[in-house]
Amino acid sequence: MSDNNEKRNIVLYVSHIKKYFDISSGLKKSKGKVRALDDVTFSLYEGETIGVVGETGCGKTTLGRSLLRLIEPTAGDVYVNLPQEIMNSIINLEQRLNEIVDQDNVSKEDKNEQIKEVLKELGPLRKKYSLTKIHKREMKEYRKLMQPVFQDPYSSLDPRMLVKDIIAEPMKLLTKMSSQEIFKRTLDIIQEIGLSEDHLYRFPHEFSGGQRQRIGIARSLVIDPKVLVLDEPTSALDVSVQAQILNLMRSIQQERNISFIFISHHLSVIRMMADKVAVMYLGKAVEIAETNALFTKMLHPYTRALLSAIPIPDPKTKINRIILEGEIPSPSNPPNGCHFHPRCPVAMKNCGWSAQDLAQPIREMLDPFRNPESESFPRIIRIVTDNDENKIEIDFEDILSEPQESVRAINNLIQKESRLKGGIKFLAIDKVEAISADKIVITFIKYDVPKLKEVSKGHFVSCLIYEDTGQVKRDEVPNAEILA
Amino acid sequence: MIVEEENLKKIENYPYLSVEGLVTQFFTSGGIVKALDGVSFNIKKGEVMGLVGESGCGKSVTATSVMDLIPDPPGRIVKGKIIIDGFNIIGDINKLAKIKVKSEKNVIIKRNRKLIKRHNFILSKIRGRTISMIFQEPSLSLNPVMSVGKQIMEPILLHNRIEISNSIIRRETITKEQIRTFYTEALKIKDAMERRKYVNQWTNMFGVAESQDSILELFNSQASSDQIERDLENFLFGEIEGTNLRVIEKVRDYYKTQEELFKLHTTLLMAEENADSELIEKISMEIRNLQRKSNKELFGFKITYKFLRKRIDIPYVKEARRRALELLKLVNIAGAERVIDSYPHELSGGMQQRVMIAMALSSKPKILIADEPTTALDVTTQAQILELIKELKIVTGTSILFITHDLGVVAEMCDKIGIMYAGNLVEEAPVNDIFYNPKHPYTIGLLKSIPRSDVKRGDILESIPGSVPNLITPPSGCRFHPRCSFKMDICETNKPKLVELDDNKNQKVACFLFSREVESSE
Amino acid sequence: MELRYFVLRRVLLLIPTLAGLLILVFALFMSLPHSLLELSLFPGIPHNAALEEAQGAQILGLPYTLNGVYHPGLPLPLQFGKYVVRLFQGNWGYMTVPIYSGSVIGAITTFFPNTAQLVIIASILAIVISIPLGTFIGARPNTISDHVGRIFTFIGYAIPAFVLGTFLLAIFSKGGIIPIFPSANAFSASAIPNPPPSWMLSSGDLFITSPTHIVLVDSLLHGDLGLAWNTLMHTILPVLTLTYGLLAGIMRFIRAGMVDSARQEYVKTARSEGVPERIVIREHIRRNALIPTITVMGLIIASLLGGVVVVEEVFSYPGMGLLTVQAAVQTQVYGVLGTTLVFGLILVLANLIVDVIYALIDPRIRY
Amino acid sequence: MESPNLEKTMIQRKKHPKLQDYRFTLKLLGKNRLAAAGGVIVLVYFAIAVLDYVDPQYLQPYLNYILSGGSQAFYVPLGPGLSNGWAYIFGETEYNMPIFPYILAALKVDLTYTVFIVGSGALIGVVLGTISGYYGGYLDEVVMRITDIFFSVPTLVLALAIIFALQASSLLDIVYALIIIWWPTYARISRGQALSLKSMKYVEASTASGSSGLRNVFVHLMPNVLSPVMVQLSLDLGSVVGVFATLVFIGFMHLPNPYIPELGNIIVIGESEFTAVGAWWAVLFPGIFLFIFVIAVNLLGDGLRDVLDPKLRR
Repeated sequence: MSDNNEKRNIVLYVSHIKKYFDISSGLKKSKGKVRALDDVTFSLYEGETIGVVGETGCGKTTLGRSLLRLIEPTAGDVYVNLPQEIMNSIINLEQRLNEIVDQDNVSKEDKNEQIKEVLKELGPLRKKYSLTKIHKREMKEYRKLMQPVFQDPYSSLDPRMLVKDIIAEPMKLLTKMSSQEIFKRTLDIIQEIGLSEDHLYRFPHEFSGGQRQRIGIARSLVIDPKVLVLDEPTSALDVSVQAQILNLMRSIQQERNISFIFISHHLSVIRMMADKVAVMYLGKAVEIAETNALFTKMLHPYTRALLSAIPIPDPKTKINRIILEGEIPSPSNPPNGCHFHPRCPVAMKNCGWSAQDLAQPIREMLDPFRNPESESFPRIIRIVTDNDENKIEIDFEDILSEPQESVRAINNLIQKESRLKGGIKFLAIDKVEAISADKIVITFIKYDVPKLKEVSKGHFVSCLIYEDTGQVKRDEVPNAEILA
Repeated sequence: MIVEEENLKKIENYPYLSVEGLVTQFFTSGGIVKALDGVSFNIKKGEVMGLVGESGCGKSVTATSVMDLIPDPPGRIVKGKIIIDGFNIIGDINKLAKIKVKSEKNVIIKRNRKLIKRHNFILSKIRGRTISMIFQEPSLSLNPVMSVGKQIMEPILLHNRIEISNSIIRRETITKEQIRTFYTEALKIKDAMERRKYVNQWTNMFGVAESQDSILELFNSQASSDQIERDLENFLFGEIEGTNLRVIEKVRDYYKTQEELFKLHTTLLMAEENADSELIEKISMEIRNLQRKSNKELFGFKITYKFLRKRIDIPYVKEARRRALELLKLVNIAGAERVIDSYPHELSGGMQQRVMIAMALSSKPKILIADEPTTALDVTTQAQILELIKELKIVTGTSILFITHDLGVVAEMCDKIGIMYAGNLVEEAPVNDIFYNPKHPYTIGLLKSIPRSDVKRGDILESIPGSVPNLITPPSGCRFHPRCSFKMDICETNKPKLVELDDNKNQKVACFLFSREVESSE
Repeated sequence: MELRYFVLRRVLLLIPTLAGLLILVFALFMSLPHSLLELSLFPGIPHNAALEEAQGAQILGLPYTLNGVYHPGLPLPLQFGKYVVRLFQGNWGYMTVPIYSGSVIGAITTFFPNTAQLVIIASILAIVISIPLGTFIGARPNTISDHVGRIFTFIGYAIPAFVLGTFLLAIFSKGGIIPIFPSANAFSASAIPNPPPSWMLSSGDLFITSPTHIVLVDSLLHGDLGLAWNTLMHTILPVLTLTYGLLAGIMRFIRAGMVDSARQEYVKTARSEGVPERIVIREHIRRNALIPTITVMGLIIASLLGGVVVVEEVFSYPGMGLLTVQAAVQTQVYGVLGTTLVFGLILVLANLIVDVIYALIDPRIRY
Repeated sequence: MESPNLEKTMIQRKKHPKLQDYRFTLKLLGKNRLAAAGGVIVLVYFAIAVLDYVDPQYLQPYLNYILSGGSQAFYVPLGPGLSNGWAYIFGETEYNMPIFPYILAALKVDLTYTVFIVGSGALIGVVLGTISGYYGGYLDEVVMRITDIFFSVPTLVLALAIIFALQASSLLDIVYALIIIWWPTYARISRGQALSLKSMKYVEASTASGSSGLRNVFVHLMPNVLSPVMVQLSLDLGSVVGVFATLVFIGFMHLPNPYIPELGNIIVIGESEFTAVGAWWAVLFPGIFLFIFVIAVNLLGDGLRDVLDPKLRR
């Protein structure tokens, strides 16, 4: 399939798109930011489908809405349906920019110099072509190219409009067709999606869920878009109806050579519909790969857990399930480093363990009721976590009689804890110091932030346990057998 | 010996839940919705049965009917039997209300308030104790203005009063003698596990379960045996709170009479069902006597209880809270001490569902109905919850009625599966037969329309044409015939009966392709 | 902990609301014609004389000069500032109406307790009746008792207070069909012992009892049963009128809330756990039904306060309402503005209390 | 749930589908007997107001009175009964005035003003509320703070104060005052609705098809905001009539003539008659007319609320 891609045109290129929502409450504005969508990059060929998978709050819907500019993305660029030369040069420039930013062994000034140079060329192109940069007035031209299909067929059709008017709306707003032309087109499309003329003169509430979804598809198709953003198009439908809709979309794609961005939490549906898949977790794409590659050789631990969590409709197949601990963290306060590390079964010590993860475990470690070995310590008044400095300060009630002895004892405890299940986080402790008689400071090693990198052709993964070649760093990864 | 073995076998096959010919209808202004049309199945001890079907096929109505929780009005169980642990909970269904159908849209229902009161009384003793339920939307199923702990404690306080009273009384009347026997016995046991078990038993019996760990620690410490004994005595007598035992006894008496009343009422109901006039007479007499007696003896108590309920309940609430904490730990909630005082909106969906499960299991029910317990959750959370239910099933031995539209979930969870379509059970078989040897055209269609892992990109899914019919005017005969590709003439006029296959006694299908038996319609 | 912060935040939010209230009253003040303002400067003094007096006000020792009150030349914000300062100094102006003549502040201290007496009794009665009754009919929708209850509430909701008041007055007061209640005033002058005891302060139009200033309470506290009975008789008809409207308003929402929350899933959960019907209704359905009722409580209180105006007018009951009406009829600028401000303050504070109760009942809003 | 009437509505509906929808609404309303009764009563009231058939001979005495400057004798009016013709069915009030035609004339005045108040209030409120709900931001803040201010004083007191400030000299001034007071209610309702509707997917779909913000407000939001507003509007017809009559009853504004036909005013006149000579009918009948109208309007509003509930229509 990858050979085919060389000949096909890239119809959509999304570069580092981000959307942060301000958290505001009452009088105090902007308490922080919800990183709903945090730096996603991908490209889409003509007639191709990219599946976007993830759980609630992973940012897949935000991605769809940002692409359509229903909400203003915070940063990033989206290019759609440009002449191929322009598209290629833009992609080249964007990628070069990336490489420059990613360089490690260059000084800051040099980097800035190089960035400036690329931007000199890229800037005007962005301004002219990027959907996120152009003026709202010019958006109309692009709206013809990209259309959404929404999840809930009940809320996606205006209850006070006739089906006829709902389908005609995009034509009225985006084209200069006469009313006769519009009507003719409406008639054509309603038959194409499997309803009849009679249905045009009804209100949405008279239709079943599947029929409504057909109407929604008709509305998006009526102006011949190049890209459809399908946001969970079948998850509100029953399986038998879902099959009908999926088949319909399949045939539409084949006939019209449209590209799909297929957002869903349903992996089996994605597997059936998509050419390539992006797996998202807390606003970031953690793995992007061609469908077959992803489902046979998934790399990211989250992808594995996600895939293994789907119940298989076959009583004889027993899956080796990875049960993730805990809940998805809030995107307003995501974990450091790799967002997935607190739940990751194979997390390493540099995956992002920091003060905020370890305050509670350390408190428990020093709690004499849970851990009799820590009885020798005085009572803890408080534990202060310093996220910026990445350290923890422990204040004791009494002075430690022999600070150095206590430090050694704590180090021993840490050693012991680190050997227990889930003890990998204790390995992230760099050093323990007694800075005064009643205060101990624990500092952590610097964590690494994973980047989405290509480990094999077309297979991107954002995980520290892999070397550049896609090999697991065996000796550093605990429980590596899970990945086998 | 032989007889006993037979008995054992009987117990093994004894259906905890058995539903026979259940008909549930909703009398709406648009007409009568025939939601269930004669559903029958049974679930044995420890068995997990799955009910599968598309939305609007009557899965949830079945579940709510089994609990007799159909919202009335507009719904009503019209006919059938629901036998829970040997007792038909809707034996009096025809007497509760008289339904006169003048026309589809004009139905007169006359309710008998007195009997409904009795019916509710009996059910309140069965629900939550023999049978309980987990709902689909955990966020909607927990009372938003009540703390999680209070909600879990509510059924505990309702159903375990006598037991809690007994343990309070035992704790308060503990003697030195008893402590000494316990101490010497415990010292004799050398194996740590065994000793733990013994201490656990003892502490539970004497209502001091929360001090189990401390007692064990006492034994493990290096102090002299005299010292330990003194410590133990001090410790246990320190536990005594000086509760008014007379009041506790009164509470116990009150709940005991309630229990007796419940038993008499169920017997009465069964007698009424069998039209045994002699027994009816006798039992009614007994009920009247009991009520008179309790009115006389407990009159003063009932009044004080009404006004001083909060005070009297303090020791009970304390014990219930301890049990609630235990339950929360059982369902793997981290930080149970914190969660117990939080409100539902402060918890995530997965946590809320765990709380729901804890509530449902609070009185160790024999049957658990899980109505789409994971539909509203994410896949990874769903995996956690499914794993939990599987574990709990092994621990508690509960039978489960598992309702879902996800065939993957049933394949994983269930022993047998019932496929529902438009208010009928169209196929019922062990899980393997359903997946590898489906018979009913609907089952086949359903299985083919799910995107399975072996369906590759580019394949066309097979789908069932059309959609689920409107149940006010359901199709005649077999309700599936308008969508069925094997339709015969008989399907339009007659309704097939759910019968066992000739070659597989475990598999039942309602389709004329396999059997010509027609459902008798009255 | 969260509750404390919620209350604090809510109290802080009072500031803009109060500012808004002041702006509103100031806007009313400014929109009045110039002549009227001048006219009302001094109570009981003709227009021309007022102007003359204004010049020499300082000498006369009167608290206002024309320029001290109304500053046509100054920019609006400054005028507003001066106006607010004046309010805080306690100079709310003067008014002359049939039931009172003197400073507006004095009028408020005299008549406010009477109104408080009416409103408090009516509120307590309405709540005590409406909650159990609303629960009762809400628990059995579409039965006969429900229909009767609904008709009862509908009538209360629909009948304007002045119509009901007039009927009651016509039937039960002196000269009516069943003359058992007095027709005007908060108590009969004859019921006051002569000479008045020390806990009553009576001079001219002022009549204040201590310590609570509410006659009914004070007379009971001091054991003057005669006066208490007299006051009670005077309050019964106005209270009945007020209570009925209030009761109907609350009951309507409780019933709707009960019907709505009875349909919720958590009620099913409670039943599925074997919770007896009685407790389901009390603990699960009703508590949740009170939440929507409390959200509309602000509006209900507003209509109650409006009702007070009408009822006091109908029954000639000397309170804030009658004061307002008479001030309006007699074109007493400061009287109207002062009473408007006081009614606004009462409503704003009532809303604060309602919000706190709301937070107590519904843990979801104390984020 | 599928629409129960789906099969039936399958019939050809090419012509006037919207009209069919209204008919459907009416049909639903008709099923709710109380609401239907309320609707019929309201219609009758409006018919009276519109037809405006009051024989001048019945109001002549009072016209005479005004012309003559008011110097007629005072005597006990007739009680209710049919012996003097239908006009005297409810008896007389001051100056030989037959109450029945007097009430009919008053209905016209009351209803006209009420409809005007509610209509203009709703118009202002819906437009401001919907726009501020949709756009949010500072506009929203300002509009909501203004409504807050209006809600911080009891309606009736505020009405008194505003009428006072306007130096009301005619009924029309009361109308203006009440419009000023009434629009915030609608602004709040429509803002709340707009807030929940603006995240509806159909609005987003329309935006994705290039619809501008204002178009969204007027094409997609307003029609959907209208149904709760309609409910409130019908309920308010009752409360506004009540408040209007109350304000006239309190009687501090300078009416052009003291015998203007208005229900509150008739009750004022009746009250004095009643206290003076015990003419109970002079208070009772105008009171009943007012009361029945408010009840009818409330019944209709409650019925509308049920009928317009989209959950029920599905």
